[in-house]
Amino acid sequence: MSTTVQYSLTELMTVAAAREIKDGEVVFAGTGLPMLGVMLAQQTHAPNCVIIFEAGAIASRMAHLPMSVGDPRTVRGAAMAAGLSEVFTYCLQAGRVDVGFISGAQIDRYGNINSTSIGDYHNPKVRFPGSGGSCDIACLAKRTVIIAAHEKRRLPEKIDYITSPGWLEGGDSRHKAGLVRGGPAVVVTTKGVMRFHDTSHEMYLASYHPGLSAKAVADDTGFVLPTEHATETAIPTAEELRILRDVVDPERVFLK
Amino acid sequence: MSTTVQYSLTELMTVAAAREIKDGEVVFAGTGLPMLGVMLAQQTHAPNCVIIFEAGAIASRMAHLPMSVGDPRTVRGAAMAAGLSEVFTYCLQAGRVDVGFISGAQIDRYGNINSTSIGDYHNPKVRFPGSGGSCDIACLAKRTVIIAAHEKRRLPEKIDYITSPGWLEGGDSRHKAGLVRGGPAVVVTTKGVMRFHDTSHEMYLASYHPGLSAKAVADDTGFVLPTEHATETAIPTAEELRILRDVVDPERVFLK
Amino acid sequence: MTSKLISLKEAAALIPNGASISFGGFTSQRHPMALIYALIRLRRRDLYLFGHSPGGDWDILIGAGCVKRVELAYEADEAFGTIGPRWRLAIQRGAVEWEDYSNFAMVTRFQAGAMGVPFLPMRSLFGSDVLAREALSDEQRAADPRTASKKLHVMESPFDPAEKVVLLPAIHTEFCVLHVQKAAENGLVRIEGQSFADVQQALCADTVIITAEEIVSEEELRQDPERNLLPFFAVSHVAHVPFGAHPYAVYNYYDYDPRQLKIYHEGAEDDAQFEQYLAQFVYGVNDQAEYLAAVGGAARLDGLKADPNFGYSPNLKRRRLD
Amino acid sequence: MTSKLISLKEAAALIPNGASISFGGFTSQRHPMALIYALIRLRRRDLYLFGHSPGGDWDILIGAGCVKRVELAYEADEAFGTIGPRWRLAIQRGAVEWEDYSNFAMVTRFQAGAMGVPFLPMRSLFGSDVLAREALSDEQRAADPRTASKKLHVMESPFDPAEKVVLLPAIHTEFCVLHVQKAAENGLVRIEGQSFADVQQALCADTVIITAEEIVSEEELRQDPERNLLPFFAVSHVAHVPFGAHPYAVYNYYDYDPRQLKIYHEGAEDDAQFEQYLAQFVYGVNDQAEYLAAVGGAARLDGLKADPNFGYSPNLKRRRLD
Repeated sequence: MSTTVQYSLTELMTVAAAREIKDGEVVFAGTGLPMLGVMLAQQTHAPNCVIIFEAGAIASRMAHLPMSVGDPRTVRGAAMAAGLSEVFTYCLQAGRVDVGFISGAQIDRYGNINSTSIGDYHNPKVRFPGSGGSCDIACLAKRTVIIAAHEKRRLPEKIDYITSPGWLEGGDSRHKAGLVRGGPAVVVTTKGVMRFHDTSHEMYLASYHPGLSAKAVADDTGFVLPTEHATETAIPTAEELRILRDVVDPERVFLK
Repeated sequence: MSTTVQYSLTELMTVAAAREIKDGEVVFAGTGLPMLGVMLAQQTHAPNCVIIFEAGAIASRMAHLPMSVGDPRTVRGAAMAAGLSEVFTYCLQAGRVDVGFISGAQIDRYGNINSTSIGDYHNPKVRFPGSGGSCDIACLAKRTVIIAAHEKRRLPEKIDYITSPGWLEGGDSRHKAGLVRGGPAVVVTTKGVMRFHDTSHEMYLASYHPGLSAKAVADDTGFVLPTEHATETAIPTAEELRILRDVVDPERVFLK
Repeated sequence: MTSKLISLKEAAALIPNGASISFGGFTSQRHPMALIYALIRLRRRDLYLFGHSPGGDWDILIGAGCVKRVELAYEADEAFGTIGPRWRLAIQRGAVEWEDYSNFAMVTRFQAGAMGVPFLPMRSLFGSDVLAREALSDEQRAADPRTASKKLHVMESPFDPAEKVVLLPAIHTEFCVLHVQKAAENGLVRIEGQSFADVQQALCADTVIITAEEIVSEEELRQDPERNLLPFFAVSHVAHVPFGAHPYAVYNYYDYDPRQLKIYHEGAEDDAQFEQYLAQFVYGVNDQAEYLAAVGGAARLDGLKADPNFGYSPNLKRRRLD
Repeated sequence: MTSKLISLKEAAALIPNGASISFGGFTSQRHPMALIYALIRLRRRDLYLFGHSPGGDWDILIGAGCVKRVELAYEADEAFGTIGPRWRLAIQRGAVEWEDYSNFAMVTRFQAGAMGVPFLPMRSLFGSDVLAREALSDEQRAADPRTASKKLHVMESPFDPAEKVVLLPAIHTEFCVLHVQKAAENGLVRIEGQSFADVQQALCADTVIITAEEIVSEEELRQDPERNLLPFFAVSHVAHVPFGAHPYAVYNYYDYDPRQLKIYHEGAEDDAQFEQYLAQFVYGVNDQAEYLAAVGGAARLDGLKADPNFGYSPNLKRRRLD
């Protein structure tokens, strides 16, 4: 019975992310947990979702988990093997991507993400890889799903650099800035699942992971996180866990 | 002996056009006589010329004469079968096309061409097909070869519409207009071969076809055509005629 | 995966009077002629066409009175007919509204629409009347939101004022119809030979209709993902239409039909003869099967079949046809 | 047709100190690593790199002190190393000059250069610090003509003021080096699987150098003209370099090498260990053959060979390597 199911935090987060994908949607996937999520979704409730990788693979049907968006494994069963330009212009900018997965080192209450550097931009304390395609996915996908480690310092009042724009300063500031669509729909972290208020676009706690409390999650957040709508995060089903462990990542490339 | 060689006017013009192509050059070909010319050149003195068609065939090695730049025959032996965008941007606009062939209904002394309409543009007496790729070839090839029927009304003082810019008003007017390269190098007509003065870019008669005189050609031109450098047009060799008739156009699609 | 397969009649019926459309192909190849004949039979009116180098596909639609406005670079069958006769007459008679561009300019406009940007820059057109003059009036432009507010716009590069470019406005059409060699019922297509501007035209349309010589399995097309140029999720409908481009060629399938093109061009300059062509080959037949019979059936079509070593019919007679 | 074939050593020797370069590939695939090792052996200095998502190709060049300035979107080996360790240290130590863009922005810049226009528009970047902030100073930009006069430029569409776009300046490099599956001696190449931005990068370079797993006949590649993406007349030189992308993957030829990538990433954060990596795998070997022997020779490489049914090695162990 599902109540006795054993699962890891990574498995819980992956399942939560996978459930954000609807069948038939066009999904822009990134490396790591998002790859587990899209493959799980395609193997379970969303068999017709179209998985796209910015490096050029379109509508992949992967037999093995890729370790990079440029991985030869993403070409397996693909409808198209093109390049970055076709994916970014014809698919993403043209408005054909329903959901994009992104992550980062810092996230603020409006879902703005920093994956560039910590400290002074010109003399950073810590440098990260940079945007890659994250800024573009954040700007041009119809909605984004954000994956993050949940620590107070990683969810601060203000992030050091906006690599990937979320709802900016909330309200209609995203539209005013010149972005034609999109915005973050959900943030799946190591402690809970957060969503955004319809008009203010401020982040609120939608669910806390089993074993935690809404207050505990809010206390570990660097900004005020409303918790009044919070429930417990739905746990993985035995079937989801079986497919995740035996089909998606039997090698435990990303699963822990 | 070559002096006894019999040839048609089309054959004379085709050979004159073919001789404008140097070995190894990238050539942008159009329908009709230019196709005879580029195929003849590739079969004779320019085996390494690269023949490009705007519809998408790049570096064709045709076995049969095409009747259109979108003809399946242009794909035969081609290095690439792409589309108009790749040809126009990557090849033509990027400055990789050495010579382009164009033609038109009206040509002025600066090699500006009209292939759009005669009379009032909004209520034309005679409408022609329009630019097609001619304007683009005229603007962006390193040099152009113009093919035309030589009649006074077809070579007027002023043409009704500039479909394909030549040297515009002469001098540096072409550069001033915003064109980054190119310009007409030669005009091969039914009566002679015309070239352009190095700095004024005015057309002058380089050669008159056998049986005609420089004066006769000038008299059949609608503007003053300097003739002091004119000699007789070199006639085709027996080998050029053999290849043209037996290899390039045995079906007499364009040859007369 | 729900099938996108429909019949040719169903496909044509989707396109209403007044629709804006672009058709795939280039002068003598891969025009969706069967669908175009179906539109004429449906007596469609006021169509708004966008194209680069159409041929008889536009010419017969214009001649049949289906077209109100066009934006294009060229309209002819090249060596089979160096001018589209009905297009020429329509312009000379003031029967259609038009705007002139170059092929590169029109392809750039389709490319902009496909990429999802409002315009793209190019270095062509300078010094020409294609740049300097407009056929459509500001009033005509303002009255139809599908027509760009301006024909084009010249600007200096903000990165180097010495560099000048022309900006071409994006095209967005309500429909795009492509005729291709192979398609799967999920909308995945395979174009063989030149791709022309088919991909860009499809990607700037709201509804993409594919007519295909052959329906194949999606799995077969997924074997060579580098050969598939159009995302299947951008395709709305697929119809199986063998010889769907006749009298034009389809690389690897069949050649153009010089006899049929000769019949068309010999009569099309004359109103009565053109009406008779329509009566015989369009109105007088009910579907593609009857059309193929009317143009000569198997006896004619077999002679057009492509030789696999060439992709066309190497021994096809193109001149001095008896 | 004169042959463009040269040796890897000859190819590397063409690239002088201070050259501007882009390398093909994407994070874990098709980087011209053998040529990059050769550049390090030649002690090249002050290189100016342009890229979208490079990986260890840039990281080892930066670590070896060959690089002065970079413009990029991302530098890491993704799941093999979520940050390029030498790139991170170089930035934190102020050892290289850089400018941050997004992948789409850098690809748009290469596309503009390839198309021959000074810029291209896009709808991305709005609201981000990628748009708002510049890493390079106006002085640094003005001092090197290869750096765009401005990072980017925001403008309203002249066709509809309500539409805003970002213009990205074209890139032109002195060199582009691609590692591909197949090439002919005339410069015709065949890329299998994803093409990344290789075609655009090549077409905005003055000199294009191809390193290829296999040299094949031009005739073989001309059999499938739809599969050839790069005009051969844009290619200057071709070198035959089997396993030329190791430790990265080449679709249909071999997989990435998790062991070698682990060795690199375990030590690269430490200056001494990184120097030792260079001594063992770059300076300590004279050519590609010695390099392949140093990383384990046939015993290691055979395990990476691609299964033709997959294009990679389906049973490759990627974690918990003994």
